[in-house]
Amino acid sequence: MKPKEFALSLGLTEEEYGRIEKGLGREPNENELGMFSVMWSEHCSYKNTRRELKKFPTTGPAVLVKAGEENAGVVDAGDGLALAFKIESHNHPSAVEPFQGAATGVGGILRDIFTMGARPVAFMDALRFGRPEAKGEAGKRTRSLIKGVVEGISHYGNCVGVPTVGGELVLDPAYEGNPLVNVFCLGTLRHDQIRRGAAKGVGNPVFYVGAKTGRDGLAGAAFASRDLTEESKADRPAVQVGDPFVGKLLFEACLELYARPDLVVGVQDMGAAGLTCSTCETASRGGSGIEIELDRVPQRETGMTPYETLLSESQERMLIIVHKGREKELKEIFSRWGLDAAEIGYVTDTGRVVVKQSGKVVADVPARLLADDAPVYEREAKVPAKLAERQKLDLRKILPAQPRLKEDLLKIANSPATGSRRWIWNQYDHMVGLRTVVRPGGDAAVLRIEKPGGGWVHVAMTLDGNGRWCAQDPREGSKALVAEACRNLACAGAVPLGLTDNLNYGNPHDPEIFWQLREGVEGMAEACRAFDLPVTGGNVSLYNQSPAGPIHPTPVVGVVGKVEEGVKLVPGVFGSGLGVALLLGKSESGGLGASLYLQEVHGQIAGKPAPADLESEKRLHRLMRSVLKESGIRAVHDVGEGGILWALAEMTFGPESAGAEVDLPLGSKERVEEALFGEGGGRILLEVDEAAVTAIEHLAKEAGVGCRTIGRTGGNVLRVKCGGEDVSWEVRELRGMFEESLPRALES
Amino acid sequence: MRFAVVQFPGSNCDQDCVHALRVLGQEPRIVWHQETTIHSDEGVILPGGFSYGDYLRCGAIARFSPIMQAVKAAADRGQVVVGICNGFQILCEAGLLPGALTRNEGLHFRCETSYLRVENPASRFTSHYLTGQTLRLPIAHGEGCYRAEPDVLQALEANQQILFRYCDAEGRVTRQANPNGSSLNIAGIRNLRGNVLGMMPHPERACEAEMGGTDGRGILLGAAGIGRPI
Amino acid sequence: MKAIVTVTLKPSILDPQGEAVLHAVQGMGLKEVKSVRIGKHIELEIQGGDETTLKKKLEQISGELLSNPVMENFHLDLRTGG
Amino acid sequence: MKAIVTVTLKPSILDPQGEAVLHAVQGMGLKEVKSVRIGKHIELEIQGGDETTLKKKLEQISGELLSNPVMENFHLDLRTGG
Ligand SMILES: Nc1ncnc2c1ncn2[C@@H]1O[C@H](COP(=O)(O)OP(=O)(O)O)[C@@H](O)[C@H]1O
Ligand SMILES: [Mg+2]
Repeated sequence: MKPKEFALSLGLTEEEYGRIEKGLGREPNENELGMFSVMWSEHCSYKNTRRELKKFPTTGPAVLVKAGEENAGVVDAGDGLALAFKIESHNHPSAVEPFQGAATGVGGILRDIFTMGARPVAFMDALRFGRPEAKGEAGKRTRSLIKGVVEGISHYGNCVGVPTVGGELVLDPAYEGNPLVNVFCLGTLRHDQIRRGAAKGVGNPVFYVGAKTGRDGLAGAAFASRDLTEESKADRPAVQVGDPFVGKLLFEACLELYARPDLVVGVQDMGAAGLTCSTCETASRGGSGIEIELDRVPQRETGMTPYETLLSESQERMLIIVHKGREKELKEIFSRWGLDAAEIGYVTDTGRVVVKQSGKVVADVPARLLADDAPVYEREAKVPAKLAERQKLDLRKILPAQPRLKEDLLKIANSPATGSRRWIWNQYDHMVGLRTVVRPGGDAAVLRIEKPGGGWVHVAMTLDGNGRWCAQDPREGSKALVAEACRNLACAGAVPLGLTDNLNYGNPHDPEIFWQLREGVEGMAEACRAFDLPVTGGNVSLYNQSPAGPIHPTPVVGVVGKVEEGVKLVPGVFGSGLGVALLLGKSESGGLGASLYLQEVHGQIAGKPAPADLESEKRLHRLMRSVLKESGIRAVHDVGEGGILWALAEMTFGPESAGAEVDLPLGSKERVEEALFGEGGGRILLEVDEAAVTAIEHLAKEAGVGCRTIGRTGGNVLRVKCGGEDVSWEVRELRGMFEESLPRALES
Repeated sequence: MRFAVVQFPGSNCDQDCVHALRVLGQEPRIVWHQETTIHSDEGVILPGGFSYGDYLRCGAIARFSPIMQAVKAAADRGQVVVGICNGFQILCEAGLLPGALTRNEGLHFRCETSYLRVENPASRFTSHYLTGQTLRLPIAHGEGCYRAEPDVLQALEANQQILFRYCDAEGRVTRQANPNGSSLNIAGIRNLRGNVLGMMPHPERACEAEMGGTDGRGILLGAAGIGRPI
Repeated sequence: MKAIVTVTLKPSILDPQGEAVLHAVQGMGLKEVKSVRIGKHIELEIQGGDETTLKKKLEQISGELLSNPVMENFHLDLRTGG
Repeated sequence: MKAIVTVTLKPSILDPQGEAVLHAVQGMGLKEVKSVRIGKHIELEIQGGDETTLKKKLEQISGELLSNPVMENFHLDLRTGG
């Protein structure tokens, strides 16, 4: 095959081929084309999205390592403590092999974090699938996907001893053909421990450490060649198998290595595009070159070609550059941990990545050309033709003449879409490490992190996404989910420090999809600016579609914040004894557009989500943090999907199963269903001691935020009055449904 | 007495044990699995985690680590040895405790708070508690289902070697309260001599109020010979 | 009748479990062992039914349920009168 | 040379995973399957060494490492020229 034909077969375009030829000044060989095909793929180069990502605010006083600079962003948490965090997707691998796909997703994000010099201390996972209770093959497939993915995350996360402290699970037919598995990892380090992925210092040795290289991951999109396809398909696995045991040894060994003063020059994990990506990125960042000899790469299989070795995506491997003369120390540490460490090359000043096998050059490419000079495309964007139609909402056609609140709430309580996620997080070790102060199940997870000088900093984190909102209005939906994430942190008394995002969309060549993406990015960017929240990194996952169509546009955000001094953390559920129920923030519901209520109770996705009022959100969050410094606060929970009624119901699902009796506001033109199930943000529910009410009212008044006493807590019934309706539910009945709906759906 | 906390490749509760012991005023020593010495004045903790990835069977490979010779010798000399979670599995594999830990009956890993009934306070490990007292301790394991031949189970009962059983919040030892299907709801046992303890729940995760409770303190203190010695 | 289904990993799929056991075995002095691969041995007891239909059904179940075709191979062994 | 060690659970030990597979198999229409037990199939590649010594060593390792005598049986199958 001619080089050009080969390039096209790898998915490069004619124009891209021309660019490669020009950059090299000659015809590329097959190995080089293989390298370009992965490095210039969307996954590594962001060629379709880079212009959009530039719209995010990325700077701020707390930012220590900016988005795009290194493997993960790093923010300052005060007292010399820094936090590295990032989110990563493993959607397609998980669709093929849910257990290994999800497990290797965890391993991948773990490496991104400890590459920065940080000790990984927490995972969170954002998962999206079809409906497990669906009939026939679809439901069966979804159930096995859910079980496999959760087991895979549990397998890897538990084994490496990093707790999985939170996440989300969304069940919606839109993800039936294409599940989403996004994993977030947080690590902690001192400012002076931050590591860079740059190859510097001519003559410094380049080490390969960790697991051996096999043909893993080669059958991916980038794989195609006449010579190679002649071999049997059987030994060309697209499925990468993770080894969490080696993953754990690898990060312990790396952390031990970093602790040696002046030893390490640069580190880079080998993720997508393995050796190719790690050599050209480190060389490009260091403004240097790298020469490696493939014969020295530890190999698991025999007879691997240079092409295979360069593009293998075997897991649990790193590239480490150390100062010349310190080789022995590195080898000693890795051998103590029972890991391979091979000196495969050295740093040069040529600006080129030169790859040899048995002394013969098999690839010679300018590092920058490979790592940074991928083409950037401006994709066409078009408002979806059917959007206006979908955004229409005529409640008179949907809602019954007489409200059926009693049944409505039971339907929601009984749906696996809203049920307790205990089935998931019980399978994750969420306590290992002795840092988890607020465990899964609440608005945000809280970890205590030891300060360099002793004492604790409390760090709150949350993952949020809402494909339904974003499908109906990608811009407002994206704004609202950033607001929701920040509100979740506020409920833990935390000030947000940074945001990482995972942009999950369909095929960007479809202008309607690209429009969703652009709107989403712009909405998120606007919200981030409003909250002074820098985007410190993220991931883009495109082409999420199946023959049945694209997924909902699904940006997922992970926000990390620091709990303010003086805050007392409180649960999200009512305690025992009698208290007062308060509603902070808006008294309007925001309406039923794009609501969970319409989807779960009336089987429809229609209308637009309530627009986020970012200024009033900010005031509310500030107020919430100061309220949490008061005494007498018993429980806090924000209003989100399912509206105020579902938020109240969730608050009754504590160990005490304590109920409440409340009188809820009804807007002048609202139907009672809107008032109770509308998902507009900007609202937080509180349970407080009687004695605390005055002080809170005072604070709220000062802050310019609404504060309304809506009733009392206690008893074993949830009783709600609104617009002349007066309905009660047995807490135990609701709670039983809530606890059982997901496990039952998975067993069906 | 000082504790040696053994670190196998894949251990991941070793630092948690060290932290908990420090909270209790102890200064333990971390011992790498390739070392071969346990001092005669030391107690040993085999911590939780996934030694050698828990591949093959939990604890099966760790049992052959160089340090295990020394641990056996220490146990034979009557020194205290505590195996928590993966450590319990290793002790069974090594034959320092009878029986075996198998896959949870429900087939899932379970991380949650469990309730334990103290069965026999006449042991150094339970000397801080009363008979029938209910403790809240976290569990986090996929293979914690204790199995042994009927005669072994009988002997455990007869010799009061069962120290903890899973129970409900009211202290009732029921099938429902059993998180993993363990025979006789066994959560923790000691050897006949009384110096070796194996338990699936994590006392080190229950030594600080901020972590959700302090019911685990007595076990570690008792093991260290502090407080109400017998 | 008895069916024994042996499920093994495809040759180039990484077997972390096998690797760990290999190290342990070598560490115990068996340096001659060069590789260890671990698979599943599944025994099914069968009563009644027509052998040809059963065999077809078992083949299907071995490929769909007992093994994962993207990474595993299986071997089905039917033993009558076992 | 190749050694195949088959590790099976002792009959008296419950096999919850086997039970789960049994239900799934029956659910897929194979009502004739009355019980499922899951064991391990371990393949060791061996190079060099004296067969008699190896065999003894392998027996020992199968009993001590590869299986747990409290709950498992093993069967060792040595295949020369494999
Ligand atoms: N959606 C996004 N928003 C902001 N930054 C992003 C986004 N996606 C990727 N980035 C940044 O671009 C850089 C390269 O990302 P990526 O290729 O995903 O890293 P990796 O090689 O670890 O997968 C990272 O610093 C990442 O944080
Ligand atoms: Mg990376």
